[in-house]
Amino acid sequence: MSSNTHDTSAPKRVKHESPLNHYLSYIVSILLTMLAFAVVLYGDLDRSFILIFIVTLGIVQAVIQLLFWMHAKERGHLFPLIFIAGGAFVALTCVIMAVYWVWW
Amino acid sequence: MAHAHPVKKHHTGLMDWLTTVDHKKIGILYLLAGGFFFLVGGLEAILIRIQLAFPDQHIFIGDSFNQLTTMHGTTMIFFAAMPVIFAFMNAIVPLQIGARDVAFPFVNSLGFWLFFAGGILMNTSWFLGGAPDAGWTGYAPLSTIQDTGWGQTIENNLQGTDFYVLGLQIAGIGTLIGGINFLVTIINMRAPGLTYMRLPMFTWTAFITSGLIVLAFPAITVALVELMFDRIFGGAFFDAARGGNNVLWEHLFWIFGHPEVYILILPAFGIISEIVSTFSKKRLFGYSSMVFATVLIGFLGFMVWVHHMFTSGLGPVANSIFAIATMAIAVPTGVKIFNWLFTLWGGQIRFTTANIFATAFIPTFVMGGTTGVMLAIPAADFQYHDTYFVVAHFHYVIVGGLVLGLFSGLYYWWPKMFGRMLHEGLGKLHFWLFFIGFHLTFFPQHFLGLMGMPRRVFTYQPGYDLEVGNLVSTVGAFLMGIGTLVFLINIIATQRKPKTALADPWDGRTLEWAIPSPAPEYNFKQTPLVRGLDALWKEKMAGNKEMTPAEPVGSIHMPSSSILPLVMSVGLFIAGFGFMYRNYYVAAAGIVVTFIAMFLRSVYDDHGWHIEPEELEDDKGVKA
Amino acid sequence: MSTHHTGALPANPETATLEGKNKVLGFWLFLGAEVVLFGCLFATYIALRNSVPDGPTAQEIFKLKTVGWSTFILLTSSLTSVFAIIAMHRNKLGQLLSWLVVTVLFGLSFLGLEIYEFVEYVHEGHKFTTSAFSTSFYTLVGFHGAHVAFGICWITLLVLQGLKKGLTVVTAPKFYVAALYWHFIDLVWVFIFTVVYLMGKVGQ
Amino acid sequence: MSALQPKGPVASEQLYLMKLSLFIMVFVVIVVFAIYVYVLIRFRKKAGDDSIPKQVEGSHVLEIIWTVVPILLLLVLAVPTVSYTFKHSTNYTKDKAAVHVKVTAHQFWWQFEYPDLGIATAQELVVPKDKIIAFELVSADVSHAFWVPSLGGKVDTNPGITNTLYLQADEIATFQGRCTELCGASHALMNFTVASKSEADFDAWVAKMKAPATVPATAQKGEELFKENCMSCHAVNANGPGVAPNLKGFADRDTLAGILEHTPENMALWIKDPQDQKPGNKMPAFGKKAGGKLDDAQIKDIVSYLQTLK
Ligand code: HEA
Ligand code: HEA
Ligand code: HEC
Ligand code: CUA
Ligand SMILES: [Cu+2]
Repeated sequence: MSSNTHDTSAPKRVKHESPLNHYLSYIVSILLTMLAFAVVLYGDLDRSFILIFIVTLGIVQAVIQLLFWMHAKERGHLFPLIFIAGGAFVALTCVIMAVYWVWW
Repeated sequence: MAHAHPVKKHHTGLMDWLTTVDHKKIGILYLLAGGFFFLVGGLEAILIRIQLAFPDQHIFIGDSFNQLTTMHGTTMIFFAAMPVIFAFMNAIVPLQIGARDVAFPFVNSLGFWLFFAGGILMNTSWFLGGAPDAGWTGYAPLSTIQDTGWGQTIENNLQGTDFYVLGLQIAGIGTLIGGINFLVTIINMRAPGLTYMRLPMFTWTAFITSGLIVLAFPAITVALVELMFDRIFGGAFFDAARGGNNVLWEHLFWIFGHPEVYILILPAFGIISEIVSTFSKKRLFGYSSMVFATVLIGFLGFMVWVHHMFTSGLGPVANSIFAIATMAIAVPTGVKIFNWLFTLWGGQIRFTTANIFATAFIPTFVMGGTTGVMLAIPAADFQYHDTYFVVAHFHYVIVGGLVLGLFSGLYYWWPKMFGRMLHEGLGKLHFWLFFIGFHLTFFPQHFLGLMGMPRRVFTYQPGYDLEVGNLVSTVGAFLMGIGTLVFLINIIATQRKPKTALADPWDGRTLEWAIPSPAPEYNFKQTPLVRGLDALWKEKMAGNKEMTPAEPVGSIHMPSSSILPLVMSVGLFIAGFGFMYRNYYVAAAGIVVTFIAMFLRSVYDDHGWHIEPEELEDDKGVKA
Repeated sequence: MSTHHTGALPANPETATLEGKNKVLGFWLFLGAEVVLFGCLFATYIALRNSVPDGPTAQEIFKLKTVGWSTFILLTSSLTSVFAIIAMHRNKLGQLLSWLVVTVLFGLSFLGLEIYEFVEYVHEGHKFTTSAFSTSFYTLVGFHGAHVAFGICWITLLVLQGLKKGLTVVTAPKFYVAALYWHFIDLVWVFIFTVVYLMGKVGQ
Repeated sequence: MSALQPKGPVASEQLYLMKLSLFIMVFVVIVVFAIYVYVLIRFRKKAGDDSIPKQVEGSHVLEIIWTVVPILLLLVLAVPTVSYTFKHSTNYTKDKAAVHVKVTAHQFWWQFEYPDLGIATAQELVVPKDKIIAFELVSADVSHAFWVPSLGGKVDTNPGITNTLYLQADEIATFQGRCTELCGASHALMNFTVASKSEADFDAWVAKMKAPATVPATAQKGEELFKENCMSCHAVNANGPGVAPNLKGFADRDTLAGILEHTPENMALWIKDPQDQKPGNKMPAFGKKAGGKLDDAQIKDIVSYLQTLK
């Protein structure tokens, strides 16, 4: 596509990303996971609270990984985000359907 | 720039078509295959109508009738309508956005061959013990039950639904990657200056439709996988005895199925927008609200699927919520209808065949849409559901909407695709036969439904006032058939004439009319610079003869053709048969073939080839 | 543009060419479709997870210890694939490929654990055909497992290609996309251990 | 059989909704048609007129009008929609005043049980007039749907899931019912009837169904054959559901297998080769020609026995 006009040859400042962020998200992920396991194994709490709690932890962890590890927070990720969000929306409708339908 | 690239490997004849990665040729392939399946599906419809012409006939009864119905619906939706839409997206979208190619030419060709393999696989069922017979909706457990005991009329029709499952699965993958291809093409490959709010309406609808494909097709993939697991590996998804649930299938099918109907209709909306605006010589009225309405319809389309399941027993809460959401879609759709009417308003309307089809679309679609809103009332749908009223509704929106739109697009873009103009007189004959036939066929069906005729029945009893309506309906179907034959004659007659079509025969407004007809292999000699909505019209009004180029003439990079997409599809085709006949060696062999082709594709980089400036067609003839 | 691999590699080699850009974007869209795919599988599982007319229930069979290890392994493999991409951005082919190999090894051990787990379950009478719960369980978790297996083959192939072709604007998008895929698998697993195993343990 | 001629409150209310919505839709269609026809006539290109029309971008006023008016129309429609949706989904299965019927759909016949009365019948549902009939519906095999257009529609029967529905008949009459979910080869033939009777007639019917069958001497031979060949599937006293239609009261029915006229000739035809009448149904053929083991005389005996099943 030599002639397509998207300008890609503009010099970009070479910037090395630091792995610090990635270590951090790794540690956070591990912590969130351990917390979830711990609540289920040892938490003597209300059942529905546990359910909501661990699902929330899962979502938080997923968002962190999406943003940091998959670089979705960086520029130029508009359409990726739209489609992941769109997918999540459809997936969520499916899940809500299943939950509604089993519990009502 | 062009150092040491191989020249194009010139395949000719059949090999050229089997290996092509040129989006224009793939578009033609989609059109041929889709057109073929339209004839097959239409023939099935005619047979359905013959059986129902009079009460108590014994031509196609029991399972044979169910096979006709199932295959008619499935073929028309997946193997006729979708491919013809893809034909237009391939042939037109890259031209409308001023691109030389699509983002993934190889994937594009793979998408075509997968669809074709799936379609052929499904239709081989006719010769291999009987076609699928559980309706195009394939409701479980009718579709999972494999042995219905002594009573099977067609011997051992156990495999039928396997053809449905595997055929749709293979074709579905093709459609999904096709959708991704068009999204990326439209996002990344627009000509300079072509901002989103300057995109031609057809490209917008192709964009949203592709988005819907990407988000809706995985649902049917999952549904089909579950059905396949139940049928082939003894799974319990839909087996009530083991805790399975048949309503789950209905949910998954319709989570896909409803967006699917908007996948079908949105491109037709786009086609109508282009044609109405061209032939009234006006810009599209309310362009931005058109865009917004398209997006909104796409979005709402995901939240209404339960309206197909009002009678499944989900309860009044779910039914009410989905009823309101469904009705809401009438609003953006109405915006479109009125925008078209006001595009025509004050214009200089020319009644070419393309525009006759396009303007006939408007009232017909409104009739179908309004019966849709009637269906959206759950308590009333308790009466309509699964009757001929529903059949009438969806043929009004599909045949009176989508199919009229597609015919309109064919007359409009035929010169751009083939370099020849279809005959206008024959075109008008085609229109009148088809249009009158259409209303004769489907208008009486509203009343048949209300008078108690369920759908998917192979007969009805005399004495309930159903005779006249059914007979009229059958006569109408024959008229539609004759109309279609006239169209075929038109094509054949046109094909024998020389390629004399002008670059811009209709006084067009969008970029595809700025290049010769048919479009050269590289589309644009120089990428055009876009300065506004209706880019070509804008230049014409500014007194320019052609588009302003955005780059100097240079050598043009082209992708190499490849046989691998066909090989991959054949691999899956073979694997499909392996699964159906429970021969896992064959299944494995087929998959291995596909994987080897994928491996080769990954390992050997395609460097493409170049067209040098001196080889470019001298398209001085192009006038803006 | 596809042939500009003379001289230094640009800072983001994966999106330096239009082909690369297209590939990365196209892959993201594919992941959007995968979200729906797994969403539907999750919905199925959630709807059927308590439908056990016969055979063991989730609470009876799940062993959180194996799952904990699997989770740890997969999470770590996701981190190593991040390292691979960082190495790629620094134009260090050797490091890139080594990290990918490490990732593959983690993936293999995850897969090994999963197979071991499935075999155990089958011994306990939790077969694919036992109940709607078991069918939906194996389908959901198995789909994820199949994704892992595919990823392992894919990345292995890329490592071999990397050895042969080096790091160019043609190969860089492939590495990048494979890493995205691997992260996505990890992300799905987060929901699997939450929804399938932890919620299964909590009971209905 | 038409939904346009309601014979009960549910169907009447549904017809009201249909009319209301039709009214709104006709209004919409007329507006569109009017603009459409005007535009096509008024703005066709005249020969020789090559002027370029004004390139109108849009009009906010117009666009607001055609967004707001449909919204208003839909709101008008939405209110009765929601209220009747709730109303027609009311669950009367626990209501003491209602008549309770459990419907089980089979490929390709209907079984009706009256749990409160302890009787079961098939193909012909009998109900008292002016009373709410509360249905519980399930399927024994694939999905079917239970529809009596004159009384109101319709609900699916799913295997393993019980749905509810209520209907009521205002007249003494016989109504046609249909299966409306594709359920296999003879989906088209899965008809049934609903007979509404006066309270007294209904009670008499119940009493008769509960009374034990008396077999006249002339039918003894047929009874023997029936016990030998048919009893494994068909019951002849009304107290139990089964794998085949309960034949108690069969002689009083108007139809045979839901689709055939109730004549001795048809009965013989049916027993000889049911597949010929209803492709794919689950009753084996008994006639010698169709591979069964009964000769014409035996079948005749059985038919005369069947005619005694009052
Ligand atoms: C191209 C395909 C297509 C399209 C565009 C539509 C459009 C719509 N459909 Fe249709 N539908 C189908 C294809 C389609 N449908 C198919 C194939 C089935 C059957 C599947 C099967 O079971 O096999 C079906 C079935 C179906 C049902 C289920 C019926 C049943 O099985 O019981 C329902 C119920 O709500 C429904 C509703 C609608 C609505 C509300 C719209 C709306 O989008 C229509 C909106 C348009 C208008 C309303 C007209 C223009 C608007 C105005 C002029 C503004 C003013 C209008 C008002 C104020 C009302 N459709
Ligand atoms: C894109 C979708 C589409 C299209 C275009 C059509 C087009 C037509 N359909 Fe329909 N139809 C469906 C989608 C579509 N249909 C679906 C989804 C169902 C539901 C299925 C189900 O219940 O599962 C259905 C069901 C359906 C039924 C109800 C069947 C039943 O419930 O039992 C009927 C009955 O009249 C019917 C008729 C027609 C007719 C007469 C046409 C006509 O418009 C067709 C016109 C075309 C022709 C007549 C072709 C002419 C060509 C020739 C004659 C030449 C032949 C030559 C060769 C083959 C070489 N269709
Ligand atoms: C294997 C089971 C089986 C056996 C044995 C069987 N039938 Fe049937 N029969 C059925 C089924 C199932 C139907 C319902 C068919 C349908 O309508 O789809 C039926 C329907 C009928 C009907 C119509 C009932 C109605 O309500 O209108 C009659 C009459 C009948 N059977 C008579 C007989 C006689 C007489 C015999 C023995 C000679 C017999 N059957 C043996 C299964 C059986
Ligand atoms: Cu039972 Cu259709
Ligand atoms: Cu719909």
